[in-house]
Amino acid sequence: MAKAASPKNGPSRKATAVSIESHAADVKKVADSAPAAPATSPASPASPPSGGPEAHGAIPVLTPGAHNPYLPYVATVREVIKETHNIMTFRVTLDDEEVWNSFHFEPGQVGQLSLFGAGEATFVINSPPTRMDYLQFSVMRAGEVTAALHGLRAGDKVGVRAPLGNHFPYNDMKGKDIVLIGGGIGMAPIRTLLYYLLDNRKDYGTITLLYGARSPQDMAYSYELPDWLSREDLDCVLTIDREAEGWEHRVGLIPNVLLEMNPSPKNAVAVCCGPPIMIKFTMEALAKLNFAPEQVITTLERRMKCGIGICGRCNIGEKYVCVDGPVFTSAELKALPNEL
Amino acid sequence: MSVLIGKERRIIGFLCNWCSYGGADTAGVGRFTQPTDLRIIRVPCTGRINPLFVIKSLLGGADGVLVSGCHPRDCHYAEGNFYARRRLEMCKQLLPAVGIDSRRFEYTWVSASEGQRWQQVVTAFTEQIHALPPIPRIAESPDLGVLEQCG
Amino acid sequence: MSAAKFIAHTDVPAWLAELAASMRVIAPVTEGGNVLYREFDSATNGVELNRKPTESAKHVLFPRSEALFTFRKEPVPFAPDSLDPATEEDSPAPRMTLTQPEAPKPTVVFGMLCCDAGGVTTFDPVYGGRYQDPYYLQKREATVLIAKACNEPLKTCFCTWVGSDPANKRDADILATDFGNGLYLEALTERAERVLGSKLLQDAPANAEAKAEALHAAAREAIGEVPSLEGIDNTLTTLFDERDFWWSHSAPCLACGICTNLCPTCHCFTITDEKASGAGVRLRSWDTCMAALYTLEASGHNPRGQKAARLRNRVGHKFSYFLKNNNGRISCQGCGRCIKSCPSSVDIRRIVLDAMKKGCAVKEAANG
Amino acid sequence: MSIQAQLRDAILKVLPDVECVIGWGPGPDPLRNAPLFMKTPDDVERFEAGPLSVSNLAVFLQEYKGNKVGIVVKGCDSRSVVQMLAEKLINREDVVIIGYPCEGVLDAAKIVTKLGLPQEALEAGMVAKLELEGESVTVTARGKTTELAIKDVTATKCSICRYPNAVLSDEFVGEKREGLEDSYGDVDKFLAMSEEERFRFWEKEMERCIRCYACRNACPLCVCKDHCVATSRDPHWLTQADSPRDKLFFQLIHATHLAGRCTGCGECARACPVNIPVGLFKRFMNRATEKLFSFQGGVDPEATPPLQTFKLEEPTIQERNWK
Repeated sequence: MAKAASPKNGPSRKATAVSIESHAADVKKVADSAPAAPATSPASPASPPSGGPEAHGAIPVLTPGAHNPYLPYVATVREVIKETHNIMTFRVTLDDEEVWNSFHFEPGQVGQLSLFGAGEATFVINSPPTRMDYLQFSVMRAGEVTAALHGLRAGDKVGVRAPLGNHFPYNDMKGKDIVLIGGGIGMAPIRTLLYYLLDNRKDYGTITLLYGARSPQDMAYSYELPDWLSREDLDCVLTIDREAEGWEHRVGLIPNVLLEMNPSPKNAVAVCCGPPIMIKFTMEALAKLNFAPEQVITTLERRMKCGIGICGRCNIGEKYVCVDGPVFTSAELKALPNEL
Repeated sequence: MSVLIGKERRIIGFLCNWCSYGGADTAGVGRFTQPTDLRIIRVPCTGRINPLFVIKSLLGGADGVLVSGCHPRDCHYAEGNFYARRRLEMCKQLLPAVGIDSRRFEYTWVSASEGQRWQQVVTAFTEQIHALPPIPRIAESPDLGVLEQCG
Repeated sequence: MSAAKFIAHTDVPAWLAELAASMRVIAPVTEGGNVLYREFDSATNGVELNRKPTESAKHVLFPRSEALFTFRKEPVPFAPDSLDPATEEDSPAPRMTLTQPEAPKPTVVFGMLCCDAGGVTTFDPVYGGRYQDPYYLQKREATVLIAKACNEPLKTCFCTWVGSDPANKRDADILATDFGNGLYLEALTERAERVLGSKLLQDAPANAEAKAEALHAAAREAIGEVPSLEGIDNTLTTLFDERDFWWSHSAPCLACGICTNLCPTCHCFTITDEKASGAGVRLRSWDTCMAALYTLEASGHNPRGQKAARLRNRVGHKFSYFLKNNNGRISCQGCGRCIKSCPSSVDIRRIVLDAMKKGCAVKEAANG
Repeated sequence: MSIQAQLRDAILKVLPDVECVIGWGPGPDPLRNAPLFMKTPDDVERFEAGPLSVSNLAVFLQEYKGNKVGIVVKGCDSRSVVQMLAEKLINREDVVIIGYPCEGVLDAAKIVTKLGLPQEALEAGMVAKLELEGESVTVTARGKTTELAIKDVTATKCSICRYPNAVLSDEFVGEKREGLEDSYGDVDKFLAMSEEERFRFWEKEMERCIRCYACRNACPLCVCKDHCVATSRDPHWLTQADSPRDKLFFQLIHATHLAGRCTGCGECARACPVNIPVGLFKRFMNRATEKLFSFQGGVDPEATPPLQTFKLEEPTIQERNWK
């Protein structure tokens, strides 16, 4: 499919001769001096990902000049899992074998999943890059595109534009104790990171997971919970908002449960994803627990269309959530205009 | 498929579920001969019909639009067709402003038992549309060309 | 770079007709009382160089809507064997074919305003930055821009405030200056050569450069005093949370999209799918940050639900965010269309000047 | 005392009781006023009312729902307010209406034409100075000064204005003026074109529509605004393609949504940056509303809009006879 980006229609090398007066020219030079990536592996970044802070968001993941960044990979839905009454999980593989075999992404990066005719929407790839049997997207039914996606069945064709955006700074997190906090559908990005950390277990200190949902029925990935709870190398705490029959775990809002758990900020990093209101209060709880803003990482959600920093709508000040995010530290967010 | 390929016009009928759809059915059961140009869309009530259904059909290439519902005072929902009458008449009055012949749109009332009347209405309306030239097509963006090919 | 040329006004239609043989020629023409950049029609020859076009020329490189690709679901070939449910699993899955549009035609935009050419160079780093947008860049490469030096700025013009000029040589491929009897053409880039081969073009008269310079200076003069916008980017950041400032400036705003649609530098778009049975198209079309739907998330949350927040973002983007990402260049080109066509007379100059004034006051208060 | 001075006094009287008073003040060029939101007596100093007070300020009222505001209205603007009251879009106790007799507002395009300079050499923005005195307006453009009679350069809607005085007001200053006749001559004139001509006319006009939706946002009675079907995907009435068809369809959506509600303020057409006469659709609807239901929008705040009610028998509606 990616071959559809034929030399005739794809952006010619000449196109880069356009006079541009901006810092972007530096990025371009890097891309130009790098060996032209084959059109079939647009996912290879221009420079190897380090996961360090300097690379944080600066990697042009779709190599400029090699691929039309608006053209999705055609992919096939392999498996559909009904997680909750409004969340479904889709496991997809890219149809072009060459592309699929060389496909690479980083934990926390997102993809534009599209149903041809209904449109595109942004979701985090919530399977880890260490397990490449499929790419997994969990979709909460909210708008027109998600409603259409909920009609998908195994074997259906979808479009995937990925990977996009920055990723969790997993290199910076090495050797540290990790506190993962996921609320509702916000567990999706946490899941990616969780599996990535577990698959590279020796690089990290203790790993604590706090996963909360409104009720047991609202808990996605319920089939994986027994494993998470029983693992020796993971401290998994589950909570729901209100008492429910047969619930053996914690009851209470995430920020309150977090305060009860009282994780130490010493040599620790907290990663927190969820609805805006949960993030707001969890950030406050983490501050109370003496986590510095640099130690707190979160992901932002914005309405996105292009996913590549051009269409304009996801900006917060001069930053674009789609390319400069979605992963931000609390310290980075504090430097941005107050427009969340 | 009709035997009139090439001669047939595209006419869309919005029929209320309780009266006119039944009337059309009655006409069918009674084996009354009818022109085949009409494509029927069943709606719960003429009160459900947004005048934009009519306008979108006409701008989209339908040669005629026929709305039919319960007779006034017979509405299944008591007053849906009373509101519809006012709305649809206003819609008809707007068509000349766009340069669309207002005869391309009619609304009427046919009850479930009036198979004969249904036959009359459809026949008269189809003849009326055939007496007019095909509806003018308005320019569309070439970007949508692929949709046109699919029909 | 080729030498400067001159063409008599009377020869212009013939020249454009010549070019139209092998290129798409876009020129300002009168339509319904407006001047619009449209495809030149050699039958009517109606090029209008004395009035200011109502809209910018950005649609030449960034059409109001364009197909990103079309998609078509290829039917599965009929195989009688596969009717057996046991073997259905093995039958080939339907394929989805994506087709990209044709490469753009060579194009020349004749007689565009310098502010409109400036708009194009503000698009360049956006569409050719971290990611390369092939749709824009291919059209950009295929297009020659002939700007005409502005000789009569309007009351709403303020290009000199924002680092541009009625006759700037930074943005277009050719700068044309109206000498009354014809146009003096200065080639500014190599692309210019693609359109300067005509026999209708004469060598420029001897004193042309000085004459053009005098005309340019007069136009510059006509815009009047240039206020300093030094530090406007940080000033706007400082004012971000000044609710009253943004509320009062946005009060008359109707939240329509006139300003963004007419603006030569507004580049935002949306992407939507249209489909009929097994095929369809993914469209990109202009969008406007002044609309609430622009940022409305599926959850119902809207980070810019208030029109004050949206106006703040538009002004902020032009006079602050863009600068921070592009070496201090103000994105606004001072064409004044958003002022001239605003039904509510919202004046971006006043907002920016007020911000400068207010910013000083806020800083002083902080220091004192 | 001039009308403007009397209005200032009326505004100052109202000011302490309201969040702000919406009126007009100096605009960015001499040809027009801009909306002015007055909160302090100093703001009132900048207030202007007269032939330049073109915009219909009623469009802002819904934003203030729940907060008391004052508004200065011309006759046509007052009808928008009345219609909004009739539809309960605003509360009567939230709005203080200050009315005056309007002598008509200027149409910038007409001034430009009348000035006698070559049309193509003139832009509205080139007018350097404009002075109003009595029945005349003196305009300076390109160093030339011309005196024009106001009545020759007023907006077309003013020459057929039935209600020059505010139809509803809490404060009214000045002498009431006589209303004029409106026989919908523009509608008849348009109908003199053939059907095909009318259809192609709109096709051509819509080609240059830029989909800015200023026609919608300038309309005081367009209530969906932020949730308009024009850009929504659910419902999905329109594509976002640059198609005359979609653009025309939007105008018809606007017109049908205003059926039996439009007060004919003309702001949709005035706001259009590319001069598409979109008001004509509403004129057709308004004439039909008068003919069928003897109703004019925005005259009686107690009236029920005709499409929100019905009669068992509709003597004015001529139904098709199928016999």
